[in-house]
Amino acid sequence: MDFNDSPEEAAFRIEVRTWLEANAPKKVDTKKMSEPEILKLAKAWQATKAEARFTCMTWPEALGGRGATPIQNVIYNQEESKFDVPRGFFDIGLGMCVPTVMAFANDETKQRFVAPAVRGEEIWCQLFSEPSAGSDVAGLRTRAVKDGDDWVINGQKVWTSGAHYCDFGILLVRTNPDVPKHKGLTMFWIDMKAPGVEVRPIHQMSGGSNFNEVYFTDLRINDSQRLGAVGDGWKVALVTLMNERLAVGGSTGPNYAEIMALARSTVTEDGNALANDAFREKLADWYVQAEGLKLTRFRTMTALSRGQTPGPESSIGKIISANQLQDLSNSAMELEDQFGIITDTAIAPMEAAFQQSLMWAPGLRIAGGTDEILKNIIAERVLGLPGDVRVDKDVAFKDMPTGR
Amino acid sequence: MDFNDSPEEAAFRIEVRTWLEANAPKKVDTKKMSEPEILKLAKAWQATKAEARFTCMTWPEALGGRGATPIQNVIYNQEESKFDVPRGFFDIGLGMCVPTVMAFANDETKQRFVAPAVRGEEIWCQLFSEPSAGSDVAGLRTRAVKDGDDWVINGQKVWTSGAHYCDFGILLVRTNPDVPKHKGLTMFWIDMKAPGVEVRPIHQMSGGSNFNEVYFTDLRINDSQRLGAVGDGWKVALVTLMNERLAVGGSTGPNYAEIMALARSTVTEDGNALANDAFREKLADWYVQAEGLKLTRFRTMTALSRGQTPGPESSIGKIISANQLQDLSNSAMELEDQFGIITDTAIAPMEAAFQQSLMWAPGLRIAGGTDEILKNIIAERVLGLPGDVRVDKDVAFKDMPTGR
Amino acid sequence: MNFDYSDDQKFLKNEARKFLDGNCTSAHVRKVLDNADLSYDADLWKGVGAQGWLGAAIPEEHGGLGLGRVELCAIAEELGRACAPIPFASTVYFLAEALMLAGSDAQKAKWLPKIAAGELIGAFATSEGPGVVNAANLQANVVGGKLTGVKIPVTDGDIADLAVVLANEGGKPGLFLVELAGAGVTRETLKTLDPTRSVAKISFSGAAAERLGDAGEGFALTEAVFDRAAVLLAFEQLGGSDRCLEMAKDYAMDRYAFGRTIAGYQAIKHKLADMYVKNELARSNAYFGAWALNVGAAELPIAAAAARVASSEAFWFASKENVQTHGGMGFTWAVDCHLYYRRSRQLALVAGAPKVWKERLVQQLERRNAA
Amino acid sequence: MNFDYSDDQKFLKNEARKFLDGNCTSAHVRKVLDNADLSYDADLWKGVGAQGWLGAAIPEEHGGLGLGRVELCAIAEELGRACAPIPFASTVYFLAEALMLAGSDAQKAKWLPKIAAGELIGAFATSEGPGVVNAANLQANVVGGKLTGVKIPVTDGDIADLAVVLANEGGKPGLFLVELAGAGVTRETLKTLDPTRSVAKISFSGAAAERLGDAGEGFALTEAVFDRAAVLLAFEQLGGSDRCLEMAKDYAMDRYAFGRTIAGYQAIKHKLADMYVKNELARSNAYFGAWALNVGAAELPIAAAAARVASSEAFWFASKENVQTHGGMGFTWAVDCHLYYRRSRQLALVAGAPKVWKERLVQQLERRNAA
Repeated sequence: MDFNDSPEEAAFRIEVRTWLEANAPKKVDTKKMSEPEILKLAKAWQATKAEARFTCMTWPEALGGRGATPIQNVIYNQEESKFDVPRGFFDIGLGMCVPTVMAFANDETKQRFVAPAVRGEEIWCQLFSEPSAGSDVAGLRTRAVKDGDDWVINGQKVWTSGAHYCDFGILLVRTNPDVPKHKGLTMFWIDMKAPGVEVRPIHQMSGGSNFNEVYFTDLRINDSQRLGAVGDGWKVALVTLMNERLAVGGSTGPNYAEIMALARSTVTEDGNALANDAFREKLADWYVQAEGLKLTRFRTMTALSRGQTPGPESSIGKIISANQLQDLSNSAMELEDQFGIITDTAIAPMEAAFQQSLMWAPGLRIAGGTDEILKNIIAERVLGLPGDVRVDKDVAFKDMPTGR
Repeated sequence: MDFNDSPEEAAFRIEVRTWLEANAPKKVDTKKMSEPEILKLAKAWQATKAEARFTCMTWPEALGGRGATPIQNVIYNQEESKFDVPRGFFDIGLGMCVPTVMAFANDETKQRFVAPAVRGEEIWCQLFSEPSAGSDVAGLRTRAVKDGDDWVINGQKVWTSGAHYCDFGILLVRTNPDVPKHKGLTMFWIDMKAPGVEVRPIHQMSGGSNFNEVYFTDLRINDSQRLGAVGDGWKVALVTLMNERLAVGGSTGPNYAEIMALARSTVTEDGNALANDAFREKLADWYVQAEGLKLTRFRTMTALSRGQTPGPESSIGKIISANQLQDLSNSAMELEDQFGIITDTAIAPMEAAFQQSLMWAPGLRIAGGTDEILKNIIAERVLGLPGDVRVDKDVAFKDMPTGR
Repeated sequence: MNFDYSDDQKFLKNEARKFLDGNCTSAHVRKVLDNADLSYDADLWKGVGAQGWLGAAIPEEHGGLGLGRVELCAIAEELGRACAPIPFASTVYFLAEALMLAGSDAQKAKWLPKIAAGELIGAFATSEGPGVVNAANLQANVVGGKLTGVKIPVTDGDIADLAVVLANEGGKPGLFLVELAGAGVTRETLKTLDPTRSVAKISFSGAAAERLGDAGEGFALTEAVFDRAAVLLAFEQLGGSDRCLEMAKDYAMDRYAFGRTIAGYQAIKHKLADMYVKNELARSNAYFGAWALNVGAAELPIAAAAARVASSEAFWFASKENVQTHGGMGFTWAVDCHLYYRRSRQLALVAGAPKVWKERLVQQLERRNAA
Repeated sequence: MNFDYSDDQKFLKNEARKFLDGNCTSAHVRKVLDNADLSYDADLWKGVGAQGWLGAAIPEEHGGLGLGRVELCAIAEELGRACAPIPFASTVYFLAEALMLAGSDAQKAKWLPKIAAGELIGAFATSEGPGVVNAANLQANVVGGKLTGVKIPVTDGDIADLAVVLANEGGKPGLFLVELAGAGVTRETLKTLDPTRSVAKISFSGAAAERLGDAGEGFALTEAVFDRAAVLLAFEQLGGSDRCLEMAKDYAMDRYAFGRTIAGYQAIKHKLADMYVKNELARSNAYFGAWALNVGAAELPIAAAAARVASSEAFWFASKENVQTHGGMGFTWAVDCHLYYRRSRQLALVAGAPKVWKERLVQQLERRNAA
């Protein structure tokens, strides 16, 4: 157990830091910028990183990476996080979609798409979830019907991050409703700008619109856009989803340090709210959880660096961090007492960060697997407990009972 | 919403109090007495109560009661609780077993058994649970085989309260293993002193032995001891169990008041442990739960007094009280710090009441329905949610998969 | 002993539900939510006035219906269930209760009839910044009948006609009645987590202020008003919690995953059972508070604290797990889950945070113990 | 960066498990549990000594193996898993660590070889009554090298040869070495919640006492020893928690209700998933503590507190929900669940209750913040 860099790791860290200092863009106040403006900055930075092979670092050199170790990847990310660079636009594409393309597309397709994605010129999204297929993704209803060499697609996807700025997407559809649900699915890649694709933002309870609905109306694509065999879509999707757990789960929002600062600045009759033992016990719990999660990620990195595949145990990250965020945000508002209801960023402490995270946390508990699904995953895939009783295994999809 | 007695209720309360003051036995230190000695006292007190019709009060006069209202019953219990009389030996018999006998036995049997039970001369126990049939009582294996006019019984029951001092019991057995499990059961009453019945105490993790195992070896009983039809045992048992929820669930062990006293007496650097805000918040939570439960029981009484049947909502009592007892006991031990490990009653604060309740609480979370079963009951019978998927509904008992 | 609503009270409650089913649908609530310029639903406010609810607990001599507080609790439960976007609590639980508790005969005679008639919106202004206001940090000050200071947040402060304001006068804390349309009052509507309930910052610079109750009793009176409001708010919270459980149940029964309704999975069943248990404990504590409030029992402070703690916890749990039960749909603006999630925080903070009430509860336990 | 046991450490851990699988079965633990006259398993103690574990972290010059603390953590994890009924913690985590931390060369040379050789049982005596001992209530007193006072409880105090005792001398708190076989020492074995670990009340009346470390540093040194012990105890707790999860899983897989294994019900699945999550967070915090202890990092106090808080919580949860998963069987004396339920409380209290450590953790956060 060693927290210090090995000599090689230390040398690499210096290399990274030096490069970042020379190349990272100047800090910009993105709060005042529109999304297209930020996206432009992000694309430029992605191109710079790709040039120096500091993106997709663990990929082979032929694909634009540098064959780096997972630990080198961690080191890069640790160092980059000290710079205020635009982030997040490429994670799903490069983390989930493009690897799926690389695994299942023909050579021509790969040559066409991988390099532009790495350079940030084209962005990818993932089109799996549907209104009636959330936790049960394989229950999706969007239909693709064969017509000569083409497929004609009709239906609706939902919760698609970034669909409004994405260029391409991987799309999971039902090609056969007469067989049990997992067996009638097929995966394709599509052009998000094609006619027949309509993107509509979802208005979230938090006020923002980070996700979209995507409607398909007689979208026509060629069979060459298929990824994997007809009817093998579920197997292809599992490859995509396996990469999801590694991509999702980083903490978003204030943590124990911020609420500690809030408490210190909250005047009470006896001094400040940080002197309250009940608050202090909670603070200790939050610290232990947050630190435990951070250290668990280090353990995962160690496993990676030993060539082991990090498994479903990474599911614990989001269960803990999302629930902590909700609890901590609520406690912060309670600290402020009546004042806690104010969300005016000019007036509320810390620019209303806690009020915002209170409204965001419920989404975090759902997106990328609900608390309940993640606990099922831990129970079944880590602990080896039996799956839930399944009534849908051998039923033709079209005969399955449905609700709303 | 009125907490005060109506004039009639007030008059009855005075009647009860006057009678108790004249008749309740003098306080005796039962800690130094053996169980048979305490039982003798309890039987004498039960006879006195029966004479004055202050037991089984809501039963009709013909059966030894006085046709009282549920509220009158509550008033009697409230008043009796102020006296230090021996309690508990007759609750299961008069609360669950004898009502079952009254509902299903022939007149001769009823005439033979009801009156002696009411007077406390004979005590009854309930023989349902088995080692492999706990939450799933209907999965029991004890067999009864017809032999002429008799039945021959072999098998084992477990968790039988008071079996070692009981005179009679109601016994649920399997009479047909070739039909689905609920359909092959039959109920009987038995003489606990008959040859072929062996009672062995269970050594609990708490150190005590409040429960027993009961073994049946070729126990032979006459068909006239049957309660209900052959194969109708499950329906009969449901009548018994419906009465259980009303009998079980009272709090056992220290509560917020006792831990508040402990905290006040625990010296800290700043004064005493009651000054600690973290402790104070917990104390408030315990009070709110305990008070909420007490008041919920009052609401149940109001429903009873309006002729409504109190339903499965009474399940919430034990979920809350058992978990609170475990949590509160642990917190008390933490207050004592290193000293908390000591269970010596002469040394530990409050004669080690908290340490004892810590060891007892796990049993409370299981006996009479586990937390998990009670939540299922609330979900299904109060909220009307669907039952769990059942794989055992139409399978012959003998073909059901089993484990240990 | 009788521990439930009476038949008459049940009838009233049922009538209230019918009225709100028609006049306070989610569309009504969303009209206020989605329009930043709208602080409340004026039509609903008028309708509620016409029903007589504003004066339900106001004596007949002052133009009210002279019913008991339990009847008001029944109405509150229905308002909470409907997530009503009106200044009912500020006007009835805070202002009217403050007047009935501490007002002079003249003050009662002047203001209570206006409240009962729906001619006046109230507000109760104590907070001046993040954290709990106390003797050491209270800044608002009255000199020669003129109030100076800043109150923030004041619920319904932007639409209120009359506010009760906590301020010092000659170094002694007191409550003061201030007409907000008068001179020396500047108001600014603030953005909050629950836009269906409006909140303002009010700056006073020499506004006319008339004392309500005795000099020096400002904090004691505030606590007494909070005790009364806490019981009534607990019923609003209870109504909201029950509604969340209902929504969660309805959605779960109708949502299918892996070929069966999600209401059949133990993760959902036990979550809903947990909601039910918390709601029932809250209901019992709230009923006891209603009794104590109604008969003016000495137990009111502890009963109010227990009711507030239990119902705040129940509504928080029910509102957040209702979102969770709805999954992705629950996180959308279009589905109503977030209305209750927001309201649960509004109600939990408007009379002081639950943690403050836990402390008050324990102080009452200590007092009872010492007695 | 490497955040796991090394291959050598894994080998050592595996060997330890094999040894304990043979020499510390539940029958061994129950022998001590069921016999009031037996304070520990002497055979196991000898065996553990023969394995060299007592001196694993003691330098070679003092007769130990001179391994790192991480190796000792690996052994601790296995001892916790096996619920070992021996005075290992008292002797190794407390006494040996106290000597290595604060002992003079002579003290180290005198005592460490005996510990490594298995010739000596240790104890660490701070508590004098319910609650936390502090500067204001510490009564034990040393005058002219003679100790007077009462320590209760002292884990392994009835079987220990040498105790470290917290006491005042000339008004200054210090630690003192006291040989318990000497004059002026009376010991009484006490009944405790975990009879597999013995506890005594020790009365000192003029017992010979030799200072360990500097005068006036008694509380600071106690905290420093507790920090070290906390990390090592955290591994015992972790071993116990893992074992509870394993037991619960094995039982649930093999227990049928309503025609299927109870391990397939979400109520059980999610309970076990919760256990797993808590255990993993505890493991990560414990590993960080092991690193800090091993390299003597400045982070040790905060790492130790986090490890202790996380592992105490994990073991409590796992041990009580293991009983619950076993249902009625779990409540019997015959099934092993209660061994871990008891041990979880013993380990949570022996170095001070988790709530005390939460406070220490926050103090460290404040210190870090101020720096």
